[in-house]
Amino acid sequence: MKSDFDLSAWPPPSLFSRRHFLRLGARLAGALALLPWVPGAAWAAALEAVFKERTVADVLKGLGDDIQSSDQITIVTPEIAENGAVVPVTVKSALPSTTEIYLVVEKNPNPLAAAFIIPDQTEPSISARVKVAQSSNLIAVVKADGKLYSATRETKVTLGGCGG
Amino acid sequence: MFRRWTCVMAATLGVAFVVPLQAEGVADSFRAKGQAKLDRLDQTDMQRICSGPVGMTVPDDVRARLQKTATDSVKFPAADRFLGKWEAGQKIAQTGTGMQSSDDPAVPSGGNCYACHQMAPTEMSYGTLGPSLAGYGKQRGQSEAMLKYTWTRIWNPQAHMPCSHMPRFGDAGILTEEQIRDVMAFLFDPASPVNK
Amino acid sequence: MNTIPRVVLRLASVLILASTPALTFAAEENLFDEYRQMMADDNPAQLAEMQGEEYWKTAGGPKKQTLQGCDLGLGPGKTQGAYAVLPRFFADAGRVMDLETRLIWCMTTIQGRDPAELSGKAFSKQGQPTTDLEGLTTWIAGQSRDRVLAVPVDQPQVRAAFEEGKRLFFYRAGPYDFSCASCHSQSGKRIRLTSLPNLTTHDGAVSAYTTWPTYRVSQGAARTMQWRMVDCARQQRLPELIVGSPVTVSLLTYLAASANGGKMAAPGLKR
Amino acid sequence: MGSPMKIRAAIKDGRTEVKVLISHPMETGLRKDSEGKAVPAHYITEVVARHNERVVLSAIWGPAVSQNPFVQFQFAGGAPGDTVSVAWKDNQGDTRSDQLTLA
Repeated sequence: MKSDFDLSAWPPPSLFSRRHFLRLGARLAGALALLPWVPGAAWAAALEAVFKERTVADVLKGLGDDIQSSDQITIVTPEIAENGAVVPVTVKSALPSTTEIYLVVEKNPNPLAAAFIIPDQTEPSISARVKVAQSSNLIAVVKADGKLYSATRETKVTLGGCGG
Repeated sequence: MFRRWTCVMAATLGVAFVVPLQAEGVADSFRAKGQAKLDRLDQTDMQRICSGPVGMTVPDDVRARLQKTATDSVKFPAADRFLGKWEAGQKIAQTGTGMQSSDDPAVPSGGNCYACHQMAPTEMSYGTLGPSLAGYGKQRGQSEAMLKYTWTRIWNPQAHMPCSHMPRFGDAGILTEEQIRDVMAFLFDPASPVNK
Repeated sequence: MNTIPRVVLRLASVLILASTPALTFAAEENLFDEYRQMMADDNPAQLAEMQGEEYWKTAGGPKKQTLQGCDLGLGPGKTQGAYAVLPRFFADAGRVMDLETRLIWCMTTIQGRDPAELSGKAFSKQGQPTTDLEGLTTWIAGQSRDRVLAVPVDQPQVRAAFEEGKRLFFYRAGPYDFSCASCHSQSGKRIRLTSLPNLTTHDGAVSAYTTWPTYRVSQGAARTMQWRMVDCARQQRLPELIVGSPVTVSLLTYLAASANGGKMAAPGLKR
Repeated sequence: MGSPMKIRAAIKDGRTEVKVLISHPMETGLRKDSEGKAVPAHYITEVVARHNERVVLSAIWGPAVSQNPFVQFQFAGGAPGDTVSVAWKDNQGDTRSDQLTLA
């Protein structure tokens, strides 16, 4: 079995200089100081704090200021999910030079659910499944050509069952 | 227990009797767990009579007996206090746990009304085994007859509809008198979301 | 003489018509179709199937044997199509067995594993790994995908189990007075938003039986028909129904044979 | 070491579509077990997918990713005989890597 977990290739080197990364980096100087030469690990360490944020506003602030809404981002989720434990989501970006995709669930205790880095040769389209604690907006944040964009779609989740 | 039932069923209802498959007896297929002991497999008179297949028939005199037993079981609240707090009733209507082998017997049971009934029109997750109760109090008012009728329907549905599949919430001790008052308020209170 | 369930049905439908304007059940069920379609191709039950296949082929238990000598009714080691002709009578055991009961038998007799443990810990708790029995059952049921169900009701023992299962299906007991029929003898009904199959009709039995085992998204686990029996009994407020017990086999024989002629589509995906 | 992943990949029109199912409880740390005890958080934090040696997707996840996670993506290229590998690491230090050879 291939046991290594080689982070050295994360993320593409171009990401290093991006504004929001520096912003995160500044807030987490300690983490960066420990791992100054592994960009993937630093990105992960910086995001760790954003994953802990409790409100959408703080999550978005953590990802970077100046996020513009864009109709070039498509979010596909069922209008109504039978159970919030598994809600399928596809985020597709038509924005040129898309490098990152973030999934944010507005009403979850920790809204940031997942972050993806999209290398050059990979389509800016990701499907995943997330937990949605209650009917809520799903927000896709996309980084394209160094700038952040977002789109929002509501999904309903239902209660069910015969007993406990 | 099961075998006794099959014999009675065969005798009372004329259902074709088939020799039980397992010589060791069906109750051996269960084990006591938590609050659910093996005596729960024993049938009451009503349960035994109402265990026939779809299309089963029950003689009129047996129906009358079931209805009388159920009617006699109903205990109306002291001092005609039929209505409690609708907010508490709403919670009971939403709660599905209670009396399962996995439930803590110290925790009060829910009524799980939404499993089978529409109630507040704003709650979209409701079942359809029972009739819709949306607007229940608004449509019916709060006459003593209506309060008593509804109390009876909750306490022991067999009184009005023999072999109903709705639990006997009062008679079987699923809900307390206080809880039934709260559910009643959820149905009747003009401020309750049921009547909005 | 009155026909009780019909009376109940009629009264209930009158009440529903009287007090519920414009309810559209069909439309609400369609809402979930979109959800299920988005999931169906990539059913996490496949993870349980992988585990089951590996268990089947790997030597295990105190006797260090694989299950490849296990006869599921079509001959030792034959899994293709086996689920579609179960439950059936097994002469070596002297009784009718469904797949899971048979697997416990094989794991006991061939591998030397403890039947009480296999039955007592048959299902994974939330967040815990898939059990051997769950994996095996999901994989073997998947080996009958697209097969037509043909439970051998011509076997007298199977016929007897069917009749017993049918009777148990209507048996009301416990503080809530529930039988299986309380929830599963009317068509087009729901509990909360979940559709309830009418298991007393052929179509209802087919829609239910052919889609189990199933991945339950609310539990994050592949669940089997034995689990369904045991958990329905819990929700009926009955004592614990024992995995592989005669009552489970009889009920499953009734359900499976009622679905005869339907096409297997397991593993399914449910809420 | 976790349980095996289910990786599927298909080459189509010069692209390779990859679907991954991972066996993992993805515990949030907020759930209580049947005895009422809190179940500790246990979730995948990092995922890397490679086409041969080249990284084609990397991800950081929180506990809100569903149990038994699924992820699907497409990359340009891919030829029969190439490998697609996926590795994950969780917050308890467990890791797992699986790969398949493109057909």
